Amino acid sequence: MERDRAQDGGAPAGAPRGAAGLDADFVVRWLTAAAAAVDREADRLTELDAAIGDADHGANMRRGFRAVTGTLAEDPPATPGAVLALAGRTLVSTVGGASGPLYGTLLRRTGGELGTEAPRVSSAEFAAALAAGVAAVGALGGSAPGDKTMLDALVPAAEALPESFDAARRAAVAGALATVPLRARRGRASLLGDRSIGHQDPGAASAALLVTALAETAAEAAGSPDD
Amino acid sequence: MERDRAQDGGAPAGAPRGAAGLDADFVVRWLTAAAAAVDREADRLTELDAAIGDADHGANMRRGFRAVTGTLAEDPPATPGAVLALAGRTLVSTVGGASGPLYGTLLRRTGGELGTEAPRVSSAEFAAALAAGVAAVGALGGSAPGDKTMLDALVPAAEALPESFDAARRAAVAGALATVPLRARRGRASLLGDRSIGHQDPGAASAALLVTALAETAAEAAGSPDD
Amino acid sequence: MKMLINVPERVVADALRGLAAAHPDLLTVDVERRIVVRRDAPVAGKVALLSGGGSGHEPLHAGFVGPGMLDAACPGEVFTSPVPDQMVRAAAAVDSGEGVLFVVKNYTGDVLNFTMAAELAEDEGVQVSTVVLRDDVAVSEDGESAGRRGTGGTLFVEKIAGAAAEEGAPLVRVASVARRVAESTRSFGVALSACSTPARGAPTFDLPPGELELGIGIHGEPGRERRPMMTSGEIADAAVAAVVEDLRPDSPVLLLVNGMGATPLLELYGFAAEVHRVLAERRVAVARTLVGNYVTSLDMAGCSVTLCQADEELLRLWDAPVRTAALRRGR
Amino acid sequence: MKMLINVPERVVADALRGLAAAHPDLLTVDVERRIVVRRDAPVAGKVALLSGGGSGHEPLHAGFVGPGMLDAACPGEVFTSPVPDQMVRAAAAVDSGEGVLFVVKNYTGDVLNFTMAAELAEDEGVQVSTVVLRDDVAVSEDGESAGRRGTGGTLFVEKIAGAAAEEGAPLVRVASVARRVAESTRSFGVALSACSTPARGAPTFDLPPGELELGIGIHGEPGRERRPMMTSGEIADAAVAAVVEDLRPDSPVLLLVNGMGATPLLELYGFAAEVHRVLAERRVAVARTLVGNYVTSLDMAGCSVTLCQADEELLRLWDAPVRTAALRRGR
Ligand SMILES: Nc1ncnc2c1ncn2[C@@H]1O[C@H](COP(=O)(O)OP(=O)(O)O)[C@@H](O)[C@H]1O
Ligand SMILES: Nc1ncnc2c1ncn2[C@@H]1O[C@H](COP(=O)(O)OP(=O)(O)O)[C@@H](O)[C@H]1O
Ligand SMILES: [Mg+2]
Ligand SMILES: [Mg+2]
Ligand SMILES: [Mg+2]
Ligand SMILES: [Mg+2]
Repeated sequence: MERDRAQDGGAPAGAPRGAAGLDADFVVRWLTAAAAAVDREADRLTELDAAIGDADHGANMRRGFRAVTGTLAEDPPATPGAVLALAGRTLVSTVGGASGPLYGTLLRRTGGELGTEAPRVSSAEFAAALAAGVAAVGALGGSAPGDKTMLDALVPAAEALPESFDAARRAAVAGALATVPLRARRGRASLLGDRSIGHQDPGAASAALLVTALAETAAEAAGSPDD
Repeated sequence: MERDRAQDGGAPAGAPRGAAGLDADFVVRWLTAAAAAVDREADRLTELDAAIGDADHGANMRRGFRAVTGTLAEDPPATPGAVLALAGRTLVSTVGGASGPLYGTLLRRTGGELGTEAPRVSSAEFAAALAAGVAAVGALGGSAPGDKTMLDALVPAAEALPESFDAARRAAVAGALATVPLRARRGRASLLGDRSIGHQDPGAASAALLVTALAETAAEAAGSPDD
Repeated sequence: MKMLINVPERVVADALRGLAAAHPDLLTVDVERRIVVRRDAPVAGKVALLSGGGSGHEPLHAGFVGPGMLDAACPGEVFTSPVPDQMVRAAAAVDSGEGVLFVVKNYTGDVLNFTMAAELAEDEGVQVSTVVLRDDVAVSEDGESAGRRGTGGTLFVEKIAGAAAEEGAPLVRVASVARRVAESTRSFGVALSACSTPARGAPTFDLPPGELELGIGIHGEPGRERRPMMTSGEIADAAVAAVVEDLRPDSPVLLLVNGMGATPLLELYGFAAEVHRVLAERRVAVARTLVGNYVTSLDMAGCSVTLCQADEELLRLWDAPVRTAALRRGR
Repeated sequence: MKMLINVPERVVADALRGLAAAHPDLLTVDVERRIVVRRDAPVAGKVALLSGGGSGHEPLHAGFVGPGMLDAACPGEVFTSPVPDQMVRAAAAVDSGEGVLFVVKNYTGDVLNFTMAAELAEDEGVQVSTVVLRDDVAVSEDGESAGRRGTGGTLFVEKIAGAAAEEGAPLVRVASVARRVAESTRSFGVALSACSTPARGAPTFDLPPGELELGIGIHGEPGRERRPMMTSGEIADAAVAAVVEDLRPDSPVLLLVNGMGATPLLELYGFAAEVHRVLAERRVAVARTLVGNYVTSLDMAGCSVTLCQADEELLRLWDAPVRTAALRRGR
């Protein structure tokens, strides 16, 4: 698969130009775009979950991300780390299910790595923080890539992010699709044994949506340096 | 509607020839034929009951008439009156629902009218007894012809029986079909109000089967005088 | 329609075997003769309560046999009245000499079979009194039909009259309490889907996806009116209106929010909230609420609302201890 | 699929309103925050029991809140674990200072959310102990999956540990009783039809007319194996074999014959008879039997069998008084 070359050291290509890295507004726009994508794709996520789970993943994610945009619209924190931490707490408090604590942990830990002080972080710092967030998901869920979970999209995305946002997007999408032939070893789908084979994991699909929204937000920011 | 003329006084045409009237064996054969007809048509009766009742009339009648043939095969009484009374008691004890007490009363009262002593009764006596049985059904059920019940087949049959067994059969069949446009005033179907219109009453349909079996038994007996 | 059964002919017998196995402390079951009797019957000095009817309405009636409620239940075939032999034998088994109250739902079949049974039991020296339930307001009492059906109200009669009997009231008194409850009780039912009897194996009527039936009974029969699908709140509006406008209660009521069998408890409690809302709007005070699948129609989805206008005495008897398979308190 | 609801988004809130309206003597319900609490909580000197999980399994868990069983229940969205905020708040509401036992069914979502909640509650000074139910033998414990699900066995843990708490046992003891029950309990479930969640409005999986699913859980998920339709007796053979061969009981058992929601009680009692037959054939003595819809999957048709090997103490605690919406005895 063709990959973009990283353009400057560890900083993802397509990151906001001109400005010194990513600010709170960038993260808010990412999460808002993610919420829109989840809203749009909720039925598909639920259908995927119906096949090998309990048909609620779309509803869960929609409920959580609506709460996130609501909270952020009300009182947006000033730093990217604080935005992510608040969004993560909101997911934990509103999603439930397996995905709530897992996505909540992803954002909280990513935010925690960035700290609540820095108003801007570099793309490289962001990539490192996200990698730590993804690792925390694996630790909480006792899961690893290949288990047919959201990690199959998140781990490759985090690995590709230092290269470029778009590489992360492509890795996430590819990772999600690659869950189809897998036999689930974690989460509800694992209870089906071999019958989980042949279906895309809903959490991997939603993870691909989130990473896609990230790449698109980055691309937009790159296209409008004065934003 | 064309009707057979009565051939000799009040005795139904087609009655057993040669022998002086109807004996216990005749009644047993009638009820056996009726049981066979009910068995064959049980699904249709249940379907009729499904439309305006509770979808059990076929099962009820089959259960009752199987019990009747079982009891009669075991230990058949010696007189037609006693056979009918036993069959009626058996229906009461095995059918349940509305049709159990009503058909049970029909046979018990008809048998009671004939008495348990006479080994043979004339066709005229039989017709009179059956009319009394039918009247008892109306009294027990508080119902009359036109109410869309078994009486819509039984009453015309009893009225035609003095003429001939076959006239009774035709009257019963016509009476059952004529229940279609009626609005039920008694029994479960009456709870549907106008929605009972347009369906044949299941009890009228089963009554037509019983009268048809009677006519066929009489015709057979007439055709084989030495039986 | 798939069913958890062996063969259709044996469903009632199988259920009775299960009932006997599950409740040996409570019941004696004669599977062959289809009689369910309170373990310690006859109870000396106590009037006995006996009910019965077609099967398919479980836990009614066998689930209500035990101290404080019924002494005996006679289950018929599915949706088919039991036969008089059952009631006669059961009456003999539970009569302590104080007499037996027959609790009968108003269906032609039940009324005819119980009437025959009462005559036969009295011939055998058992004193019998009968109360007939006609609580379903969906049927009009204009003489142009078999009259109002007995449905959810049966539970109130069996519980309250059962408590009176347990207290030692004589037959005339138990019967008059039972009639008082019967006269103070009204019900209205709604079906979202038809049920399937084991014998038929298919739904008893067609109910298209976007429609429901208002004014159903408990035998899988279609109702009086078919309507486009309604919300829980709209159904509560319609059901409560029908009941309240007929009963016109002027004192607090007992409320039964009853499931028809296949409606999840999650939905039924949500419906109960709407029923409470409508009653509050109509200024009807609710003294007690019971929510559950008590008077059912096999696997029908739907619900019914029953109100019983209760004075102090009926309320006290409703609250009295009871120990049965399906309703239990204070024991 | 027609449902007795207002809008899918509000089913849980509506049900909680109904629960509050129906059981004011028993429960306090915070509809907004989705917490159901025993009316008289916190009970001085008593360890509190708290459970929760996705909605759609009613009466589990809110129907088991009351003296002798749970102190609080936290219902999530349909088939979705509740969020930690609910458990933390409920724990604070019911803790008398003696600590709180979390009763958790082994699903990734429940375990993760309860684990977070336990940490947060302990930060707030509440002592928390957790028991995780893994009673469903249909899932293997080979590490290649999330492990055995918690299903019907939850009822036994909540009732028996609840009785121990009511007797005044300290947290370590209540927790050890709960674990003993959990370890002595196994379940197996069968679906005749899929259920429909309000959000989706259609069956969660396709189950053709002539087939059933063996080894299902309680979330409308397909089972481990699809088979041509079986009789009640054959299903009992399969379910009891799966449970008994895993549990290998050598003393009398508590038996739960549980309906999945839409299976009529008539069928369920018939199935209970077959379960008793198979247990007798396998020389397993049954100390107590409970038959009913207790741990359900919305409108799924089907059943599950749960056995709990009970020693004298567990049996005594099982028989102890309890007063909840769905299970009541001796009060
Ligand atoms: N242990 C785990 N580790 C990582 N991801 C998991 C784990 N368990 C479940 N997931 C993810 O969560 C998704 C399901 O989320 P959701 O449907 O919202 O929750 P639930 O399974 O509780 O209904 C799965 O598709 C999977 O990607
Ligand atoms: N009051 C009545 N008088 C005469 N016949 C009646 C009366 N009520 C019901 N029936 C007859 O009984 C039939 C129904 O019998 P069945 O289905 O076996 O009993 P049930 O209605 O109790 O289910 C009706 O079709 C009708 O012909
Ligand atoms: Mg899910
Ligand atoms: Mg019928
Ligand atoms: Mg019937
Ligand atoms: Mg879920």
